Amino acid sequence: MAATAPIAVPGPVVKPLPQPHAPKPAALKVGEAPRELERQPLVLNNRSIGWITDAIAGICEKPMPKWWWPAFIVSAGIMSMMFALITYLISTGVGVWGLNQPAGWAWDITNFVFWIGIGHAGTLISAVLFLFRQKWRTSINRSAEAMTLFAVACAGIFPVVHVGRIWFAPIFLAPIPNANTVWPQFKSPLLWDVFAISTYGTVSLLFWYTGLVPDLATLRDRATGKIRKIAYGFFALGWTGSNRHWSNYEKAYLILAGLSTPLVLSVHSIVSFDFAVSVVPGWHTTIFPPYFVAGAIFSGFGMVLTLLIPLRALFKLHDIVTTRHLELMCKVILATGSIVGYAYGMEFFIAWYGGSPYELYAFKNRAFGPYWWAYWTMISCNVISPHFFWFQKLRTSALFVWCASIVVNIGMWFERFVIIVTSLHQDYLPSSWGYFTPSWVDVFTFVGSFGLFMTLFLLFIRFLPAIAISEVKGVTPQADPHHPLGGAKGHH
Amino acid sequence: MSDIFPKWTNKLPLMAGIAAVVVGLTVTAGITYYFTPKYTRVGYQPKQPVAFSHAIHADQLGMDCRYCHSAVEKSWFSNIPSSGTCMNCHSQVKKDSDKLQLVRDSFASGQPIPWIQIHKTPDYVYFNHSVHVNRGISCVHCHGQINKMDEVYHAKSHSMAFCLECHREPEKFIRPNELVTKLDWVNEGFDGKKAVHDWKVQPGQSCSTCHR
Amino acid sequence: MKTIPPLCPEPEVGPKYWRSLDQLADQPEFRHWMEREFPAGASLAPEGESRRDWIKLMSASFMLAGVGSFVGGCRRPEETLTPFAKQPEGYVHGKPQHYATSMPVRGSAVALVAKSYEGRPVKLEGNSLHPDANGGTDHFAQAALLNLYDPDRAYRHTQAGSDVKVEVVRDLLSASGKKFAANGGEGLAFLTERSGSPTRNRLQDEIAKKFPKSKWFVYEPVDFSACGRALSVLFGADVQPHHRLEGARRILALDCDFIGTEQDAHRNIRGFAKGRRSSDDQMNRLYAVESLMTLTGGNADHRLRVRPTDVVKVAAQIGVAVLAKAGISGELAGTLQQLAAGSPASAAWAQACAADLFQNKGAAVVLAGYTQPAAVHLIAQALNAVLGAFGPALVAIKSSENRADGSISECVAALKAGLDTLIILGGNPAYNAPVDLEFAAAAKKAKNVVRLGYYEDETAKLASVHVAAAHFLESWGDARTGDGTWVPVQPLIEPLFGGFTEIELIARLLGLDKVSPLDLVRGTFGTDDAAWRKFLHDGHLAGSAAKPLDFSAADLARVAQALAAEKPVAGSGYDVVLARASSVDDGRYNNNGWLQEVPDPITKVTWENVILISPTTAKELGISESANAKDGQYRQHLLKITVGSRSVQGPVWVQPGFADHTFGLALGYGRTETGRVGRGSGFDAYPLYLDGSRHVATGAKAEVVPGRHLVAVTQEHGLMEGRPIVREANLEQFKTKPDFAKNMDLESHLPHYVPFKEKPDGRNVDPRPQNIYEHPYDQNPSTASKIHQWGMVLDLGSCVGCNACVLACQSENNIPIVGKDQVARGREMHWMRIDRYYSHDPEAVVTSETAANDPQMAVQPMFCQHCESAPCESVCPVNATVHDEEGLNVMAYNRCIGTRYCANNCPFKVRRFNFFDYNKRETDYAGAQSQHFFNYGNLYKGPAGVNRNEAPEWEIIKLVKNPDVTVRMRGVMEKCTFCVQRVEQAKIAQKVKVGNSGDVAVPDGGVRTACQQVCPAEAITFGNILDPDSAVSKLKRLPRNYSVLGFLDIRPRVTYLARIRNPNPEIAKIEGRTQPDTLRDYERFRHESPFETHGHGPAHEEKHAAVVPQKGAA
Amino acid sequence: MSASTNTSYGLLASFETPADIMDAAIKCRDAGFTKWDVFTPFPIHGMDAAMGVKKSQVGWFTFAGGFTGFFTGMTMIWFMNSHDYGLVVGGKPLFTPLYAFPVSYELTILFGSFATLFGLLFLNRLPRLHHPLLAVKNFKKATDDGYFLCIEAGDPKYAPEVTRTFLVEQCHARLVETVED
Repeated sequence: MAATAPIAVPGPVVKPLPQPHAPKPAALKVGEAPRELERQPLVLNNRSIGWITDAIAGICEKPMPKWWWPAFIVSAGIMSMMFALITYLISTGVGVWGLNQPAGWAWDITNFVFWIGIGHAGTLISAVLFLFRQKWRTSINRSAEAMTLFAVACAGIFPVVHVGRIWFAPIFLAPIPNANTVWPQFKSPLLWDVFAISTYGTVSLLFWYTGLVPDLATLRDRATGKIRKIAYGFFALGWTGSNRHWSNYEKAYLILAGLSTPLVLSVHSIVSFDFAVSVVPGWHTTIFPPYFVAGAIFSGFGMVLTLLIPLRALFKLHDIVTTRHLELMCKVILATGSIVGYAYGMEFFIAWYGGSPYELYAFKNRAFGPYWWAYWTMISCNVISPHFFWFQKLRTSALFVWCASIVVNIGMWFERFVIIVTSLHQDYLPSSWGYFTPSWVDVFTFVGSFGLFMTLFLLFIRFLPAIAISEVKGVTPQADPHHPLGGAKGHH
Repeated sequence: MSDIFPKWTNKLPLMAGIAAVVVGLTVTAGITYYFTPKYTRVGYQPKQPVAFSHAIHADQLGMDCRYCHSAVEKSWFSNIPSSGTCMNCHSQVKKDSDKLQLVRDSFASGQPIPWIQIHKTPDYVYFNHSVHVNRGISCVHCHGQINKMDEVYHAKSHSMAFCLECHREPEKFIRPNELVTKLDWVNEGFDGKKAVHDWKVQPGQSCSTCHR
Repeated sequence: MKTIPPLCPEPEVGPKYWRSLDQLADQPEFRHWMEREFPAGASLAPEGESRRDWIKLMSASFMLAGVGSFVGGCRRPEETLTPFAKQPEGYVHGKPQHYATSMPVRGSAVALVAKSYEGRPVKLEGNSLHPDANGGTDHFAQAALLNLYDPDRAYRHTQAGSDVKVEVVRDLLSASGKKFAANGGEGLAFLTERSGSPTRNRLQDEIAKKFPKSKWFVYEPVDFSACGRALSVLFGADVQPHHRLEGARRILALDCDFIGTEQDAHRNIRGFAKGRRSSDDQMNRLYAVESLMTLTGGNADHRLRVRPTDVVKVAAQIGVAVLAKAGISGELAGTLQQLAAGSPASAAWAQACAADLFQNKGAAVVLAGYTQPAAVHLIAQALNAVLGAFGPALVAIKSSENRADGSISECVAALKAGLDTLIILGGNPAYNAPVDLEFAAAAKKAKNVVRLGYYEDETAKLASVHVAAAHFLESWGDARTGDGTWVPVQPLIEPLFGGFTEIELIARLLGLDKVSPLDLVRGTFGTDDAAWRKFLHDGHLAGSAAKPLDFSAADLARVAQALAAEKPVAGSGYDVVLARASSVDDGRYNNNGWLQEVPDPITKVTWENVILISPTTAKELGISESANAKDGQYRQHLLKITVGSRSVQGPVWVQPGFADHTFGLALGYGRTETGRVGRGSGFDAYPLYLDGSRHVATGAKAEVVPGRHLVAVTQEHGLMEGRPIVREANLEQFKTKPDFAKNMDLESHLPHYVPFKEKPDGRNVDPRPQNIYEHPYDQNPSTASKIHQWGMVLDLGSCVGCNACVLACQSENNIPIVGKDQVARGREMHWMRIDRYYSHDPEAVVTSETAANDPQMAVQPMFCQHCESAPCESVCPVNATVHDEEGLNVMAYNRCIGTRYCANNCPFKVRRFNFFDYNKRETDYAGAQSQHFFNYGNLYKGPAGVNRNEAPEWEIIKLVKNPDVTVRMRGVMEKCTFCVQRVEQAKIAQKVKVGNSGDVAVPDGGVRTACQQVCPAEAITFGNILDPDSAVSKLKRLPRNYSVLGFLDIRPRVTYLARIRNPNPEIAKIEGRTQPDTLRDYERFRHESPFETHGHGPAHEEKHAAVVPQKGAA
Repeated sequence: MSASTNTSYGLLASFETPADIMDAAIKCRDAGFTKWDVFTPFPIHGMDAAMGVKKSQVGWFTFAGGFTGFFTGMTMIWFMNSHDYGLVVGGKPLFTPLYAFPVSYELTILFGSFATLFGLLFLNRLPRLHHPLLAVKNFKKATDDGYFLCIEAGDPKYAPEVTRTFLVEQCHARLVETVED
């Protein structure tokens, strides 16, 4: 059985069929598609279905590699620092951050929008690509969805703790009957946010979990320890792989993907309403919803790449997460990065064309005011850097892609910072203009959120299949009953 | 070796469903219990240092509320009478009663009597007695039938919803000014709607009415 | 059910500022504190009889606190109500009481009405019954209340440094009285502050009688008597000036900040604003010749910037021209001619100014500032005589002060000659005496130094006996206001710490039978009880104002003679001006947090003084960096200024409009012995304050010292960037288009296809664009009151920017101070701020150097505008800020969760957030953290820091809180409420009054907001805009009325009246300023003029409606 | 252990490739079995048709949930901000569907998603932690790379020996075992 084969070593090939294509075809042959037009297989080296199970489930069954524990301890330490700082914040006051009178929001909401943006790629990869029948999604969707959840968790922290009296927030924000008969105020985009983010978090969780159920069943059936058996068994809900179940399951998954797609688009639109609905010059912009959504996808794919490239290297998953996957994601980054760049330009144009001197000032101030450095960091990272992906050589270099994905993330953080802080710090009345400088608590709380993110992610790869097992199996030729590798006889 | 889950576990979903309903109802009830009457203290009936009976004074003897609570028409605060006020009568009536020892001591020494506060609005609520009793709102609406109480207790909820009830429909509660201390008054033919219109009673329902 | 369910107590909104006094008195900590603070077992040990006093005096017995914090137990604490055992006569619990009193200041006084709750004064207002007042006060009077509840004030009497009982002090005084009675007062001297108190004068006379050999010295470091001395020369009698600026149409201020830091500034503001408000040909015109950039200069129509030692030259130059026009020649003209030599003012400027003054003979007045030497004052009075100012704009009245035997230098001489006992009544000479007199060293020579002081300050260190002084709100006394009217000083509270008053101390020394201050004042007043009651009730004695001296007594020759003898010092090197601080005065308010935190009206610097220099001087000194905030904070160079052998060092502030070659230093900071508030604030400028030169030293040298100093300012950007925020025009322009202010900004540019609302809504004067939705007030009529809709108008024409409203608001609305560190971080809490904008026209030809150095200044009070369609409201997720039925944008603090979204979305940035528990936690006061990134102040310690609510001495300071206003806790947003507590109280009072009737509308003027009430300029009008006859409605109909950022269509209920400047056309030509610089800026940025028709906006709409016939006529 | 009872759950046949089990499923369908199922580690394309399974009804749950969500949102907002306590906020109308839309939209999706998941669980009668098949050791490959077909004993056409023969001979099952209940 392949179950004992180490994952690093290629498992046995099911049938000794010849490679579908010669390594170097000398010339095009009649009846054979040119190589360039043929799709790259999604799983390389003709791995068997059992090998896929072993490779993926093996990660969370075998002891973690040596780097896992140090990584986990460091991440958990950083996460604990964040919780300590949040305790400090709540016990002492929002003043421990660098906020001030014109800049009532700064790093808090910047971090929120940053994380929620990152949280967009997962559901997008899963849902939108699923609807578009992009089968390459199968090898990245699980980790991307997990990343979504963890990013939403990080994002959710900031708007919650940024309020002055957090102990009242849940009571006053929730529409529950009370003796004061005062209700939440539904005209506020912040309340829309509450609904959007919690819906997004919940639906993403449902979607992710729905996808996990068959894989949990796999883990259950492979489990040896009692605890694992009970835990995986409990969450697998008694999944048997019944085809009658699969039938409903596929339908439900499709529906969830269908629901998640407009959800993804709406969530960042609503986040952008926080700004677009206001009167602050630089915020009050109708372009924000599409611009924010594009930016979110942009940053989300950036983060997926940032995580996936080391992951595939560390767990030797090159056959499942192939270079083709990287390339496709780079193309998405290139496309969304261009949309973002266009939006930056269009903002300036409209500020000029709109004829409001206040608006025009706000944009001039962004580029040439006291925060010019933030603006130009953003431009270099978000507008210029994606264009390297026009070159295939760069798209296929994992190291370059990884570095570029980090640059994209930096740029997207600055984008939110620029939008929030430069608009607030100089608005209508020059008398109230000010300047925002972060405090150490701002900085380390943000750093701490990465700790939370990484901790959750490390736990995820420790205990759950980082790649959707059943879905990857489903896209292999061996899974096709009409394909020779699927056992079809004769009629090929 | 067998399946790790025994057969009864198949009932878990049903049990979980039932549990969810029960927990949900309990939480709702709990919230209703803890949050809703947060400031109501309905039923609070502490033992006062002097066993003063409103039933005797206000009902049997027919004293007007304002004899003792003299500031109620002038101030936001309806004062607790000073020991001197008690002694106006009790220097003549029942002047040797044991029950009145504390009053006499207080009057002599100047040490105030530590009455226990029953009705209290939160600190951020600026309730004003004078504007209510001068505009036809009776004591009874907020304090209940004090004139029937031997020991005063908290009769009404005093929650914001309770205040709004009347502020939204004052016509149901309003009465002529001279009747505000008649706690037994039954409306027979007084046209609340007309009074509300003629007196321009427009009680505020927005925050500033009570919170400043 | 007999018990309450165990509920978790609601976390309180803001700390509870006071609990039952009874409860307080029973707390062990408090008892402990009382024992510690009153070791002599003085007047207020809360036991037995005294306890009753305590309760009577501050009987806050019912105002129970929601005790404890939210981490406490889950059971509601049982609370008691402790009524009076015997109720005081006529006392209604819960009703505030008002008493007339007055605040004596330097021989003058501010007539006040104090509001008292449960025996505790909580707010001071001006006494509008006073014949020479309008109910306004200055900011010092507003802040004086805080001094009363200062836990750092002198709370004990000491002898040789150790605490003594009050009896010891009494015995000591009578013993030394007896001793000196025996030797005729040999070796006895008094050193007092200026006072016009008739009772003190009477006692001073008795001292002179009983102790004929004793000496009486009067000393004030900031002494406003120079003007009176010059006037005395003119009139040949001991007189003092009484300005009536309402009668002046032309004012020339010679380094005289008469609306800022001069004596009785609030009176001057009243007069000045009155002459300003008309915006027609009767409008006054102000020329300011000054070295510092002051409010007076900022409000001037023409301002000439000269170094202080040159003011005399300009004064003389104008004097020469005026005399020439008046045809007066002779000695005076000759002397002036000599003095005018080298005047920095252009001849044309001086001629034009003189001509204008002379043309308005009989309505022109010249004022000279206290920093200026006698020569300038003599010139000013001579000019007043020539210009016929006496009578209409200025009168000389008999001085209300007794003559003294000298001032501080005579006192030091006497000390050096040997004194037995020096009695120092008030003042702080050890800190503020001219430094070359070495007062402290001299005082040590006296055998005994008895000092009556409000603080244990620098002078207290010298005293062998220190007697705690009573606050004026704790004292009986009397005073005379600037016009000579006799006013009472009435106590509202027993002395909290058993302090003495000045007159009682003198009386005890005299060994009088009746020494209680009340008896002493009655002794002066007389025995007529009815008159006495009226005196106390009205707060002044009718008809007691001093009679103006007849002008015929004036003799110019005397002035000429005196002037000839004056040899004003010529400026050399750098001049140094040592000025009265706009916040802490001469240092007396150093421990007053409200004043420390109120920004300087010009520089907006808080919590300290700076060395003001002009941009040119900065360049000379090699300080290239302008005063721009770097990273949001001002880290200023340090400068060391040396005059002779003495030097001071402080942070530099480059001040536009400041005179070149001049340093401006405010006095009163850098105290070594002060309370926790004043500790470490600013640097001491007194080392340069010398007996000979006093306020202006010259020949100074300066060097830049390495290092930087953090300066906390409340306004970082001073230019309007061409935005029409303050809208202003010159009088001539205004006449051509009175509604110019409506023809500015984007609202005048609506595209033609934007429809206007057909029907006016009855609330907004200007037509507004039709929205897709009706306002709920119109759509759901039940949401709007048909009785009241509140609105406010602020007249920028009369507002001078004096800060009184800022402090009145702070006092009324329980606004906390946040400390220098927090101000530097941009977290000040003032609900009302006064925006100060500079403007200059780069193309203008100005009299000196660059235009940027001679900016125009405009001020604009900014606070919640109560927008009818408020952007802040719609973004609040929890309904914590909404509109009430009457148009107020209200904040429900207890609902607020503190998202700060409302503050972000406020276009005016007037919302204030409690970043910390400023009420509960002690701030760092003047101590600032050195950097933004790391912070370790008290506030940052959170729960580990000091909790004021638990520190017993804070029970005292909490008494200053207004019980009508919630004290906000951390995490809560707050802002101007239109004094909703006053609005509601007025409505309630009206309803209580009318009972069962429908006459519930509050009469016009029935609600006065705190800022309106205090405003000496009467620039603020509040009222019901539904009533077309209300004052506010009338003002809103004026063509000058406009909304700031009106184009946002948020319909602010606060509107502004455009400011009108009244320049002299001739000088305007010289200066090249044919219109205000802000307007010029606007035209340059926007390429349009409000005086030309363009676009489609309210102003045009109005024209269509009303001005069509005129078109036909034209 | 279910060995103590004599009742059997059914017959479990295992197959090697998707194609094999597809063939077997077609044969079972044609043989008229009703209580039988196919177990695969991933959904096999065309198996529904091969088994004759009807289209999934999950969508109806989604629709009901989504509709409820939207309606709940609109009603709740109208009730809270306009009907029960209409406060004047920002000069905007007490209620318009415009500002209520974002929240209603989110609730549509939220309720729809929950309904989908719960609909799925309901239709599949999950969770069912205990299942006779899960006790079969060989069946663990059903979530790895094994393909199984089970004909339940409750099927009217079920007859232990006949059915076993059918599975082995007609369907070419590699292995057929009896599953204890």
